[in-house]
Amino acid sequence: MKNKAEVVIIGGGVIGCSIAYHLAANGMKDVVVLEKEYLASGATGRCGAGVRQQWGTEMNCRLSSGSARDFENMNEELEYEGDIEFIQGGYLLVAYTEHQVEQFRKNVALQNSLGIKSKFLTPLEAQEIVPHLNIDPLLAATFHDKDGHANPFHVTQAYANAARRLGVQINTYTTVLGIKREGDKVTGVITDRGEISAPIVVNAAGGYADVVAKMAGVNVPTYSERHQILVTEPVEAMQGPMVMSFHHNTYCQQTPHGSFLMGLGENVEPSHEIRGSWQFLKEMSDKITEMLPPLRHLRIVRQWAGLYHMSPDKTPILGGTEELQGFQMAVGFSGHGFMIAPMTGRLMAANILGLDHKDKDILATLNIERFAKGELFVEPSVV
Amino acid sequence: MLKVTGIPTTEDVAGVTPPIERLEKGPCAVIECYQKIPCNPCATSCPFGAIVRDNDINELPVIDWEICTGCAICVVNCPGLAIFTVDLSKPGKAMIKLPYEYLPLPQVGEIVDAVDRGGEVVGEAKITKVQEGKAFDRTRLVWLEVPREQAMIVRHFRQKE
Amino acid sequence: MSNKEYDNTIICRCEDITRGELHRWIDQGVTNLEELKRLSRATMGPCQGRTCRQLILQEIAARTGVPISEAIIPSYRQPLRGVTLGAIADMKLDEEEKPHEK
Amino acid sequence: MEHREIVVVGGGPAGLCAALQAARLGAKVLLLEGDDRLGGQLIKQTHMFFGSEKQHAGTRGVDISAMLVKELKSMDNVEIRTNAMVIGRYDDGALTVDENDEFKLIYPEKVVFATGASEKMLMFANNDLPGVYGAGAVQTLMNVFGVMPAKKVLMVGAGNIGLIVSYQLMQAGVEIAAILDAGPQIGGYLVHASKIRRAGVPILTRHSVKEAIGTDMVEAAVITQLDESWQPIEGTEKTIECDAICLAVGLSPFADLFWQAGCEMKFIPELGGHVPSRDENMETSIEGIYLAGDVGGIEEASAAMVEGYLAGLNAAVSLGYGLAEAEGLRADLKDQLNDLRSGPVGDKIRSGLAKLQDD
Repeated sequence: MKNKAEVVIIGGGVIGCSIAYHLAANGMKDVVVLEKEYLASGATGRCGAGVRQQWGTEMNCRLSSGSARDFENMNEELEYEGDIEFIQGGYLLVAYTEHQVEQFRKNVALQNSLGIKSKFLTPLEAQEIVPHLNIDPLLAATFHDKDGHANPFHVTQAYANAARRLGVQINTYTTVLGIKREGDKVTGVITDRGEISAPIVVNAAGGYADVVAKMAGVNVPTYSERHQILVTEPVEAMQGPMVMSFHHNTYCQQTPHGSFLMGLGENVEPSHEIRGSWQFLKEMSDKITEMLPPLRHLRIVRQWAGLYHMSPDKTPILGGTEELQGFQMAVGFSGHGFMIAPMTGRLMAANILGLDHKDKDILATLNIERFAKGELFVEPSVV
Repeated sequence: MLKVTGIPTTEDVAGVTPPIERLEKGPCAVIECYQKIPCNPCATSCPFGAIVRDNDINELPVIDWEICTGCAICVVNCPGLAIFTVDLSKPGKAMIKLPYEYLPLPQVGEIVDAVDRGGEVVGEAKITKVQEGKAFDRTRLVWLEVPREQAMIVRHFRQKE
Repeated sequence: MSNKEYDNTIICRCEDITRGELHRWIDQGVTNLEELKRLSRATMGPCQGRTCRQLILQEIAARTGVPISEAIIPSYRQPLRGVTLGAIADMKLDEEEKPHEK
Repeated sequence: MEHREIVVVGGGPAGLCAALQAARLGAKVLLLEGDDRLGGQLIKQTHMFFGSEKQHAGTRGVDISAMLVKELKSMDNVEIRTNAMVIGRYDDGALTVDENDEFKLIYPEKVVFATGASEKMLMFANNDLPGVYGAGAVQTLMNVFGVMPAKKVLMVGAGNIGLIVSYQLMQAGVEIAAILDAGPQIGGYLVHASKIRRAGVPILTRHSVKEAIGTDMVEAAVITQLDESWQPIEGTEKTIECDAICLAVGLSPFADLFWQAGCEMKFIPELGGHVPSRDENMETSIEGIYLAGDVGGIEEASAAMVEGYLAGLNAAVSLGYGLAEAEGLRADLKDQLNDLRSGPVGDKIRSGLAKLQDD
């Protein structure tokens, strides 16, 4: 392991690897990534894998539509020997209350204004897209056919492999124990395998971003909470899009492999706990059999949990902080870090290297200072 | 070698063979148990207390050939089917009782191929008795008559086609 | 066993993973089962690794020289056997036993 | 949602005895068995058991099972449920159960996991051809369902399971082409080996199966000799005709529920793989979770039964039952285990258990 680098990135998830790749692709090759287990072993590898552009804030729409374009070309751009399995089966968002219908109308208008060609649908139109959808209680839906899902593990691997080829050093099974600072400047990282001095340290630690920030003595308003997922046995392809209900706090997709994968936003206390519960199985089963009744015949084969790292406005915190020079953050993705990882990498690299980028205004907006100023961007459309 | 082939060596067998004078007096159990395993039904089933397994059920059984009557209760009670009785009291012949758990059962008077410990046919044998009973718990006791010199060789039989 | 002809031997039946494929992953540096299963789907089929998990652990140990005792063992997730969403939805719970809604 | 005093998971030899002992002391016991019948592997064991009279030596496994089940069924404080498989254990202590396709939740005060072991697989070319069986499956087909699995079987593994299943196949009229074992010596009891050998079946140590041959099902097997480092010796290949290859290459403790519960686990090859740590009373690192039988280390059924009694006893005692007789019973059960394990064939299990104590 190197003992000196220009940039040290803490976290070998999709965010850390994307930033590493984009730094290297823009000429900054003296980069070290530190991962305490293996790549994508944390939140990335446990996530629901969805990639959607139907968001309720401009920031998220822009981050996600830019990222979707990257996903479309990722195998080629990163010269990945595998396949990131990006499939654009669409996202069907379903509304059950007048309030949601109202929000969906606003969202579609916003999305359309930003070039995202989502549509507002009647329940019957929604049922044409997902025939097994229970439309009795349904009021409306929105659909965007360019949404979809990708394989988080392969995406991370693709970024990591490309970064390595450009000279980035990725150290797995390396735990960060502390962050060195001199006054208000960051100077390096202490790991269980030795120290690395570096003028720039990036916190891309996903579910543990709060722990890493604390090591640096930087205050972040983020916290982790457990989100659970279950997967069923594989069956013949029957559901194209991801179905998502903010009313039920659920999402459900059929993977390319044929399994149905579904998750739920539960009412849990902040923690780093990722052990599974039967309560999740129960609540998930109750809701999904109501929303998509024929799925009741499918067998669950596995359940697991991961961490959402929540920010107060459910929108990520990107960029540096006045508290500590050289300390860069890409944290608080609130459950949708995977789908905006490509843009996050591009913007963070541009920011660190002082390069221009047409969407660089996003960084200024999503800076941590927004909390002090009270300029929050509450995302209404998060499970 | 027993541990490689499953066939006891001549030395193994010699170590458990009763004295010829004893066998000439009448049937006597031959315990062909060469490995210390946790097991003692031979000792506990013997109505005469002829078999001792010390205090440790892992010790090899020790039989007192003078007490043994050759009743063969131990033969049908040995979980390893490793006990036989041999009787050399009749001139020229040897009577062997062996445990048998295959079907069909041989008939009394049937001539069968006599088989040694390695599964090889070594001659012929005559079935003189087939015993079964509640206490036998589905293990049959088959009596074979073989030439005297095969008393310690024949340990199985095969019915002719 | 190191012969070439073993390469086509299926090691994970549910997901059709061969020994050769497993070796290619190991040689690329994917040396623990947790990582391997996410990349290759090995052990993630209907039997959930109950047939192949030990074999794969042995194979990794043999190829990397890292003993199984030091291997990273993937979690044994619930449920042990497939159970339908309907069966779970049909379970009746008293009000105080129910999971709390958000 | 049900609340129970003692739940025993698994109705094999260890589970039956755990339930029995706890119930004899007065505890209320729920026995859950995933299969449609009790007895576990016992009901396939048509041979007489080893051990001593306390473990019913000399009695056939299937009859031991019937005796244990009969006593359990006679007790008012025991509830037995079959087709009830425990499929999860959660941090709040809940067990999730799939019972005849119904999903249930049970909260035990104390639980004994006696979930046994699963069969190990072997890698060789075409090992997914129909006709490649695990020994347990062959035993189930034959001895539970009365189905003859094949006409001529190649048995792989000369441990007790390989030897016993070979013998049972022969009793059913199936020919055994040969019994192979990769090791330099026969691993099972030599009395079993001898009775099979004298019936004409070759036992080939330092041999393994290299390939199954056949288009739709097994028609033959290529076997090969192994050198001292367990590698195939080129040029020693032989083709053996057979319509089934039966694998008896060992068992792995089926310890999923302990992993789920978060019990401390250790990898002990002598015990068959990863097993839960436990104290001398069979309690794991998590209070109230006990174990018994093969799930804690692969051993003979006689030892599994004694461990079952011991786990059931301690679970009951921890709830205040049987305090007067506990000490005497416990001492006797520990003596029995020591007796079963004290000889040379107990070397492996003894060293495994010793490693378990090392920290």
